[in-house]
Amino acid sequence: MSDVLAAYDRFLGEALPEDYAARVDHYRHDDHLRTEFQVASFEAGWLVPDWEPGLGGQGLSSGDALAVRVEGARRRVPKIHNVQGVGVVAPGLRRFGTPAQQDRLLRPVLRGDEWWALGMSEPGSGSDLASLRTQARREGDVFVVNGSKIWTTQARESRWATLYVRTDPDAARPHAGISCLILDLRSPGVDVRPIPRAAQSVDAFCEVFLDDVRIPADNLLGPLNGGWRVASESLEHERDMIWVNNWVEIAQAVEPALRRPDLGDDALTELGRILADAEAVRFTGLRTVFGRLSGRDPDEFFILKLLGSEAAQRATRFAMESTGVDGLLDAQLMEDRVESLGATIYGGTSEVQRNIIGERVLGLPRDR
Amino acid sequence: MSDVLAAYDRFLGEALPEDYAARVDHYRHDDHLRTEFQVASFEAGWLVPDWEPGLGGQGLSSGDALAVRVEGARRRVPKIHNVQGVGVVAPGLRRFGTPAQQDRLLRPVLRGDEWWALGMSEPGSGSDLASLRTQARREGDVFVVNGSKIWTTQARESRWATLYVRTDPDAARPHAGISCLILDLRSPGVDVRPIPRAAQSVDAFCEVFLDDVRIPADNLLGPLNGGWRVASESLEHERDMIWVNNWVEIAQAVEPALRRPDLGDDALTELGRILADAEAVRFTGLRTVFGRLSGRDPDEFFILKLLGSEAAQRATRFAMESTGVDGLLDAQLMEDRVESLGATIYGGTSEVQRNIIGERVLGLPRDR
Amino acid sequence: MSTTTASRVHTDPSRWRDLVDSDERAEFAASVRAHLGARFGPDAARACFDAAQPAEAWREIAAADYPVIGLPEAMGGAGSIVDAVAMVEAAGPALVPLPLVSTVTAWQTVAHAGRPSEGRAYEVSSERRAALAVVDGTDELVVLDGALADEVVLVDVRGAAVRVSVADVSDAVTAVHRHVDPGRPTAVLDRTRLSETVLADGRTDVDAVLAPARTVLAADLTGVGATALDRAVRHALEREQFGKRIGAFQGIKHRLADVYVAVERARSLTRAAAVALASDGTSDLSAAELALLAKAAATDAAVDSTRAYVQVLGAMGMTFEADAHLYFRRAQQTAPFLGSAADCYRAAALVRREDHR
Amino acid sequence: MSTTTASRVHTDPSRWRDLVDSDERAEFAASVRAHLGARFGPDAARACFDAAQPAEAWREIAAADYPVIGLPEAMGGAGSIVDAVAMVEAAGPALVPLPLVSTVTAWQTVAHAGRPSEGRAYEVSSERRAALAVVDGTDELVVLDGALADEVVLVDVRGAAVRVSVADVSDAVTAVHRHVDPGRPTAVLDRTRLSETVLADGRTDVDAVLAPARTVLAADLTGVGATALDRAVRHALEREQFGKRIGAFQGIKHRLADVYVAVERARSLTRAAAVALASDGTSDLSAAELALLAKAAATDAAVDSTRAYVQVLGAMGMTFEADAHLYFRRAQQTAPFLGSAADCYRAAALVRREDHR
Repeated sequence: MSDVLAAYDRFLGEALPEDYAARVDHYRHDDHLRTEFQVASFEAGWLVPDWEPGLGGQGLSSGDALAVRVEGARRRVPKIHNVQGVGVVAPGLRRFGTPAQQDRLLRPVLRGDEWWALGMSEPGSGSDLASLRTQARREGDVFVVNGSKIWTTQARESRWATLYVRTDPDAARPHAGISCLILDLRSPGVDVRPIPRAAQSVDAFCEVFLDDVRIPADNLLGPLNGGWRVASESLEHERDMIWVNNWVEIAQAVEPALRRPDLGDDALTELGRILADAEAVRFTGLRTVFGRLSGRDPDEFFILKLLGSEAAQRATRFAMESTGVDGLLDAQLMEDRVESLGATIYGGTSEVQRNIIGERVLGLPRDR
Repeated sequence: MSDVLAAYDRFLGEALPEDYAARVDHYRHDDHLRTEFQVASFEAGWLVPDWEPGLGGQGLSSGDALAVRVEGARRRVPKIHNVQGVGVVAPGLRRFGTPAQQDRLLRPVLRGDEWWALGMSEPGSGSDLASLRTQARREGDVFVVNGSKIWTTQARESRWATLYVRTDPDAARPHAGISCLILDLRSPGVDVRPIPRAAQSVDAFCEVFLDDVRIPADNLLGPLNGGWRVASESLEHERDMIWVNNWVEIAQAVEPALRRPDLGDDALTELGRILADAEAVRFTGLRTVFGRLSGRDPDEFFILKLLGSEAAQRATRFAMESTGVDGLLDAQLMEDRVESLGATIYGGTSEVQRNIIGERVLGLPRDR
Repeated sequence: MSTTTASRVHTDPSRWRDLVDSDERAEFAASVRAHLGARFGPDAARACFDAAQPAEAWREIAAADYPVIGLPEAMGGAGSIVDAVAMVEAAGPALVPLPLVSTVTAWQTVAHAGRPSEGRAYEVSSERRAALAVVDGTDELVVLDGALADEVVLVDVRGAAVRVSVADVSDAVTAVHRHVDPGRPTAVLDRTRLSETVLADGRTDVDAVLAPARTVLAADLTGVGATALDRAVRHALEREQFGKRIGAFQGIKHRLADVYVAVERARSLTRAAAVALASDGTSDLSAAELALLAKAAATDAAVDSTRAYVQVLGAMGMTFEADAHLYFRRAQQTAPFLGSAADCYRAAALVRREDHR
Repeated sequence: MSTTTASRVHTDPSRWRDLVDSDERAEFAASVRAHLGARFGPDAARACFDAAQPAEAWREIAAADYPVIGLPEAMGGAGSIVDAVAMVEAAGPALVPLPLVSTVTAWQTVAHAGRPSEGRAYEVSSERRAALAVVDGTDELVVLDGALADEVVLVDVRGAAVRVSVADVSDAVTAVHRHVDPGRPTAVLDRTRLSETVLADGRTDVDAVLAPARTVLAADLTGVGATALDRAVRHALEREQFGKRIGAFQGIKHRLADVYVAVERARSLTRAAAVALASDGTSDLSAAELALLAKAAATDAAVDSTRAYVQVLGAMGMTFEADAHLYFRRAQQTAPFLGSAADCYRAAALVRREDHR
């Protein structure tokens, strides 16, 4: 065992209840434990291990940090509640924030004391920022914002949002006129309305309406009209987290089937196919990591979302169908099944992923 | 048993060798038997049973004629050699031919004495007639034709071809300026070159080059500039033949598997899926027949090509893969497998079929 | 594909004429669709998440005599199982939150189960709601749509002979699971609390006994799949992205075309199974095999079509207010009963292999 | 997914660093691709339809020492099986019409089969061509690429213990089937004519013994699949229909994107299996399982990619002069050996279930 993983193992021994492994399904969604574990991880430097001490890390190499992440996912450590806070907002603040912004905001988001929402999608526009219509006009020391956002996860529980707005309507390219503002969700003129969801397990989305909301100019994150870069570089930090979690999720969905001695041949074949998907996600993910370490930007990165999300959906289908009518008696199976329908939609649908692969990787012509 | 099928049964008893059913794989490709059987079917009125006596029929109702066709396919009667002659050219001649043309040409094509090729596709254009470039200009009593055709089945063995040519380059719509000429393939200026094929079982295609070929104006089939109608109405006659043959082919490809007691569960599941495809082809085909009989033009007709050809390909794959390495010792399995790759290409690729279903049946917008 | 004279005669296509609706049956199906669509539909299904099933509305279903359509006159019905299948398929869009389909499966099973062993005729009435249970090894019976059932028809496949019996449900329900589809919940019955009357026990071919019920479930799933496709197409015609209607993109267009093929494949097999059942063993394929193929194909079609419906809607498809999840839930709830798609395909191959010998 | 410390430690990703080629290995693979591509390629494969395999060209393969790459020094080799896999994958585009892959499968099997039972070291030379035969119930051995083999390695799985032996082929070939892929024919050997020397017989896990050979076949199939994709993409960039390049249509674009996913999925699993074999049992997944997953995934990828290549070419793809059928034939010829895709997926699930206990 590497020293790092040994140390992480000791940390988990202290931070988690003794029977955690045995009762992981119970503990994993325990809100109190989740909060405590995030704080403990932050203090001990295991939250973002490759960051510096004081920011939830301990300056590990990116390889060691990945090892910790993989190990945490595999042992199913308690889920971070406000995952986009740690995974997207914190890297954005660290990369683009002013000293004052970092001083005020980084520690609370990393500890989970203050939650964040991502204000990106809008009604009628896809996840593509280029078509966003929410406007911000400068009035002295403030931006005055009008518009609305949709599919905003956890907006109701959050204190802050990274709000992407159009600050230059006349920019030559639509991407160029966008800025990122830090929105205090308690500001006057902000109206947050939850969108009822198709199942408990589905992400809790909201619509956010913005009516003459005044945001101090100091709350600009990154350069004026540089929002597109802020968005893409913030999201980049999440990329390994996504496939690591995907790998574990797929494998876990079919785990109960591995305990059943009575599976027929065709269920076993399908099970093997899903195991192949899961391991292909892992080893392709590792190929992209090692590729980046040797200074390349590997094409195979682009299959991870498509393969991972389609496989996750296939795995929950298998989990439900391979149990026959008894599968209808276990509510969690259906929750997982419905949730997995979103996997091929959120963050770029499978259709969009196939376009990306076809055009960016294979070099086929665009057609839009 | 209906009287008609009883009579057909008696005919087959006389026209086929006694051990035909037992040795069908041997007899079915026996060229001499194929020729004799076609002539016998023509004389006895079983070739096109719903046509009049003297033209290979006996004036049966279309329902009874279909019953005969289904029964013949199921008993795997010898294949017609020049299938497009009977299936496409003869109906076209009967519908559009002048008395002189019918007198000269119908009997030989139905008896198989003279073979026909279909001169439709051209290099660089798909199966869509609208883009064809072969030109015919009128000079007195003849059309002078220049251009070339490709994917012309059996052109080398044929005496005649229905040649689709552009007779009015200035027509408002590209479909409108096309005519059908009857080409004597022995005419000066005709050069037929076979295209080597990927396997024995693949259709024997040719390219046909036309260099100042002079075709008598009397050889115009149908109205001048009415070629599009000639083509579509001639092809229509084949439509039931195609799904009937498909149904039988799919079922036959998996028949050896039905004789094996050792198939595993997952092979059985796949076998069941292919049986479902085969029967769905049959019952959907019958739905379209009965639908037309009650005066409708059923939408479900448009699934037959896509379902049938994809299922045929799946069936040959199953036949080969379910026999493991032993499948490599049987040359016919690979011949069938390669041949089935063409099923999803010829006569409109699966991609084109999906467009047709999406646009004509579901009413989705065109995008070309 | 055997070539004996006995099997040959039955390829005569005219025997399958009922694959296509007569004008009369088409009108009937249209009236069912209009009636149930207006009375129930997605909003009624959604209401079941917060409240009980609208049990009182059964009166209207009974008044229309839907439950007895296609039953023999001796049982109080009229028409054939082809009519029942047309009715059930037409009910698909309405997501009826009452045990209509379960009642039809139960009574069609009785109607086709053969002569009553005790010589008793069995009469049914549209007022009574029923469900079907397959007994194969445990006394805990998992029953589709059984929460409101008054009686349960049991098909016991444990012995060499298949036994069909009926019992009042009364207090045998030990659990009701509403989380998949609260408009059609799963009930768990304790068989030891049932007092059964045997209706037939002379049959040995379980797939033949279950053929009517499988055919009815296939019709239900086909109806759900067809509805989901219809609604996905409508959305694809309205919603624009990158400056054009999303239905113009082949990514969407080709997927919906494949769903159309799946739905028509299921419909053809389901109708064929019903025609084979109605014509009482004179077809060239056994009703047992056709019903297995139909149930398998319809399960595939319904699950794939409703999944595509969610996908075409995008993030909207994951919301409670969009109807997509309601159809998906209905498909998912019905899918596993009487054998998964894989189970049914496999069993059909075994039936064909047996017939082939 | 067990959480014992023993398995936990091995998730350490750094153990998998060899998944990505070092500069040195990448250069080596590029040189193999260039050398074999120039020397053989589709025209050489096509020539085998009319003439025998170019047996004399083996000299050049032997001179480059490809057959012994990745074998232990004791056997006369250098490097690890990861190098052999990189070489075999790089040979994919060339459709080598000689028993290179079969030789590598045979000798890699020997290299990983454990200590020789009789204490004899086994030395190989690049001049000799070999093939692999699995014995499981009959003396008629169906051998991939065995027509030109000088010796055959036999893996006998019939008893409780797996036995690995080697024999001169001499006159044991009873038939050669060239109809699927004349550049890589199937040979039938009569085992009773072989005089075998036992190399190892202490192993009981057949999937572990076959893991190196499965990994090498997976590399071959991945190379063929990747090549077919590459060529299909090139065609889709050139050919126009309805006024645009056909690669712009999502019908084509999305299909090729799915093929790309299949190829990379196969490549990742194949490399992982090789790394697991090279690291000698210190990974968290057994090489036996990974090799099964790799062989299954690569079979899927090769068959699907070559089929898509034919389809994208349209009618042209069905001609002898187009290269598509050559790659399709190569994939189809290799696919069934050491287990079909379904067989391998199923066996992998069983291995995982066993490890899970």
